[in-house]
Amino acid sequence: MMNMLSINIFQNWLEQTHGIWYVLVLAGIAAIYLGFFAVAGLMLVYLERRVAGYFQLRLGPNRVGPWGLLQTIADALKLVSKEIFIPKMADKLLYKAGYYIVIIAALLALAVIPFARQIQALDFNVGLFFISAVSSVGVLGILIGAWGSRNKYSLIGAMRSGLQMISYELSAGFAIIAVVLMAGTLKMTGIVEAQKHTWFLFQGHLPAIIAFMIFLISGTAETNRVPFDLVEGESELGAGFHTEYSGMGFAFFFLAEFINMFIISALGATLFLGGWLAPFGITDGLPAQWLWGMIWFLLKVFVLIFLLMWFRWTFPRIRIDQLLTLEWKYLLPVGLVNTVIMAWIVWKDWLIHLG
Amino acid sequence: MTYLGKILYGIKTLWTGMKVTGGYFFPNITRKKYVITRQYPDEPAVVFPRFKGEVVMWHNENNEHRCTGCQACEIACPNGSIEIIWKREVDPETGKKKKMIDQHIYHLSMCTMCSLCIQACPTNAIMWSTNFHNATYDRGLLTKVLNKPGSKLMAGVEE
Amino acid sequence: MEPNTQILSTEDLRSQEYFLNMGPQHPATHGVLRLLLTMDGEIVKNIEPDLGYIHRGIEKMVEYDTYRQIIHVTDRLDYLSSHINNEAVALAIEKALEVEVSDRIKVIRTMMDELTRIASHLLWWGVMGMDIGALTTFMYAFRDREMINEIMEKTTGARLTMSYNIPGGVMFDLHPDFVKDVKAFIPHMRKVLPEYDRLLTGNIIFQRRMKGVGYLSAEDAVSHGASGPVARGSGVRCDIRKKAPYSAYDRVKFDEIIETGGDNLARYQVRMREMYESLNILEQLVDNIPEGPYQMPMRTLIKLPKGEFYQRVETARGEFGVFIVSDGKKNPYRVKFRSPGLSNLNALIQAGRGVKLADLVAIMSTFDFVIPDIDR
Amino acid sequence: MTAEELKNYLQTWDDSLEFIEEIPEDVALFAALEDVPSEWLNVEVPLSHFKGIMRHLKADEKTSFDYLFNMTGMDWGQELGVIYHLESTRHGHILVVRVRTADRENPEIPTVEDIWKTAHLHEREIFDLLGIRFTGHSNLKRIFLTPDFQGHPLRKDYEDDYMILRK
Repeated sequence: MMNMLSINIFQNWLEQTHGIWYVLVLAGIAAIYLGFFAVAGLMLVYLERRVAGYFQLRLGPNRVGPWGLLQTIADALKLVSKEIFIPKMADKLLYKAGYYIVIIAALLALAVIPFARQIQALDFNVGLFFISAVSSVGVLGILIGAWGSRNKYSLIGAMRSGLQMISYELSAGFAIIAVVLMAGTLKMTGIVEAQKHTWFLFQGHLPAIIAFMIFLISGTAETNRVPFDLVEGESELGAGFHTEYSGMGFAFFFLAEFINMFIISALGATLFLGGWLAPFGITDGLPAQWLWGMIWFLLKVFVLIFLLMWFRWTFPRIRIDQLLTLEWKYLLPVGLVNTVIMAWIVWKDWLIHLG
Repeated sequence: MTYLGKILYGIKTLWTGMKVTGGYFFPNITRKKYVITRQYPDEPAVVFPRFKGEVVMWHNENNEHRCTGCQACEIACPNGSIEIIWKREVDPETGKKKKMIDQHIYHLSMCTMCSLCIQACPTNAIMWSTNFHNATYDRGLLTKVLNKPGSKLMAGVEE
Repeated sequence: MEPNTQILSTEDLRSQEYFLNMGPQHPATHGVLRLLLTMDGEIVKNIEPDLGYIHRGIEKMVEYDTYRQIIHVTDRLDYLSSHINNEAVALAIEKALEVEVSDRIKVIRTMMDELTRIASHLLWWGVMGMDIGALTTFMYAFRDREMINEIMEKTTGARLTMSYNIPGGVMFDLHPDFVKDVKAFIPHMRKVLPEYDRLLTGNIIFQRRMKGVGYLSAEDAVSHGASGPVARGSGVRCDIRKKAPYSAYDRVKFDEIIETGGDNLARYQVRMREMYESLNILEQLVDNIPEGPYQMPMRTLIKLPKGEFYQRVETARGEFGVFIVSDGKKNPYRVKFRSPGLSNLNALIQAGRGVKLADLVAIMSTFDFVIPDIDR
Repeated sequence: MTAEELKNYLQTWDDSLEFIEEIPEDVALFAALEDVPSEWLNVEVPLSHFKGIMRHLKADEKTSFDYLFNMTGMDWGQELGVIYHLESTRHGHILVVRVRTADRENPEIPTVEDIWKTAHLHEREIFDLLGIRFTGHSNLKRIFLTPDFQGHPLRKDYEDDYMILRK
């Protein structure tokens, strides 16, 4: 009853301030957004499997639909039809809350990613801060999901996840700060616009390249991918934190992982590779600028995603203490020094401006 | 090694590994140059003539086989996969009673493909077939009778 | 309430120890090995193996088999060195009957041994990469292993459990393509082995995961009965091919690979370098396979004289021994298979104490267990 | 050392070891088994002095058998026993030692786990399959079969209802 009431109040407030149509349009946009990312996540899974296939001298999925494009849809259907299994000794509330938190955190971060000029759900002045805040919520879902499922392997995985997330947020933050120093704003569109003439990767030359590498490494770590997939570590922990999940619970975790990969790549493309801007402005005069923007943006994102996949299918997994050594002894000091150098460069205006 | 040297060395080794996988990946996108997948039902499986698929009994065009029913294969078999049911029948030519096989039963489900029965056979009646499509839904179907119905012993084998 | 003035030591901060069941269904145990781990956080305090999930009672079973029938059972012990296991039984029977086999048989057996060893090490390399997270190694190793499998299939008719040896020879003669295929295989292998090194061995993450992990001293290795690459990685000379040469190993030149590191990297390097040595052996033999019979005349029903016969061979995993006690009948009185796996497992308990869980997985993969070999 | 030299050397032990006086006159310390055709020296040691002899076989500089490469539990019909295959990694010679006990109900043999650590699992295996108790073993439990399993399958008098009868 209380819930109903509070929802009503919220609804009334929305209707009074903005009108019913505004609410409906918002809801429609949200639905399109979610649908788009569900499909995009599935396509990313397909892409991953294809790329893995070619790396491993295989073909990858090629039977369902043209070029096997429908393979992951078929897999998703299979997962939906599976029995939802809750372990007898599990803490049911936490067990179920786990995957919702993970998927919601992943989807929330999508809100501030600019796909093209004007194509962005939310553009507010602390967009970058929002992303780094929201993306660290996901680990909470992993932790309580693993705790709730009462499995020692899950718990080991979740503990590793917490450790990893706390550590690597720092160096990712320093890499982002290097960009913020150049852009002078936390607003996502502002950052892209600041790269009008030169991408930050080239504008900030050496420190920006170092920041980009740190960002890629800590981004890989935050998405729990090889070489930092200790959280799942299938040869050590079975499946890590989602050992006990089946059906859609597992699918949510899986989808969240891929959406997180998309977010990290999108963030990298926005911060370092000029977001939706065309290289050298080659498509600037053409009509349908929003479409070109999206094409360039997605292209850059896919290059980064491919890089992450290349890492994944080449490297062995790192050990937990080496993970911390890498962060605290290498990435963090380098990131700190790099930030100082970057500040110096910005202060002296030694940035490279082409055009 | 210095601090920076370590970092550079690490990046170098990682890049060396990435070059190997990348060297396979990029030719694979366009030409599928190194792809080793054999897409089985579309492309036929490569089976070599000596492949040990299942034991079969050779029959000629007159539905005659070479098995005399001596049970050497049954004794040689370590798993009891072969059972021979034999009967005494009157030989139409000589008119004498004679030991002949009724059914040469072969349990494929128990066979370990050790070739001992084929080594043991004095008349080369049984041999390997390269057939490997042996999956069934019913385990009973894996028990086979090797001699075809109505078949008889080839003349001149017993000498 | 009194404030707690006692100074806490790091021992007081230790968390509670707990048990972790590793296996029988665990991706890193490669089969149904079950290890009961006593853990402190991520650190393995104690390992207790719980075996028998694939115990088939082979030693009892073969007491009811004739000597010819024993051989195909040994395929199912260490299925990755099935040919070498077969050979051990065949050699033991030949030793008991004092049969001298022809040179051709010896050379065929030796070449098959070495092909089996390379195949086994290739599979180990691929799976080892997977164990520490590099999934691509598996496919690369299997691509090359496939060539060996096809050579095997052409000659013996099977890819894994070949049952190719019989007392007094081999089942079939070599396939006409054998020499050609082996000659094509050797240069291919010499080309891809450096590639493996580039992909995995030199990788800094791999080096960090391997170096200094899972140390096993030479004394411990001997005392625990470790053999094969595990002991040689600790600097113990234990290659049966050198110590007690069988088949054609006394006529080929090869080095016994010794690494003195005693850690994961040493064991890894032993296997990688052994593949080169196996290629050397193959190269020496492939051009001069002598003519001669491929089976010696033997009685159909073999009866061994009364006595005890022991034959040691070097499989890909270590020393494999067949101990036949005969009372003169057609069935053996008692057969004991000395498997390398069980003794190496003993050494794992030593080497895996006090490491992290992820390291235990890496150590297990450098020990290269085949579970049916441990359980028998 | 060759098998012959080893045999001669072991016979000199008869009067050099301190535990020797406990042996009755009619029991030989090493009964070399001539009837077993083998390339290695086969000896049998009395159960009463087994542990001391085994310890000495490893400790003695001349023999220094440090590698126990095989342990076989045996059921000789009347007696149970164990055959040890010992090798010296230093000298390269091999000795086959056997010990037997006539007690079928409660057979006990001292453990050699503290001399060669490899015996830990091998002794558990022999206990499991033949029922020989190794006194002093640190963790003597069944290893392959379930804890509630009845009987010891490798014994010759073991009968199993499910065993397939052969023709």
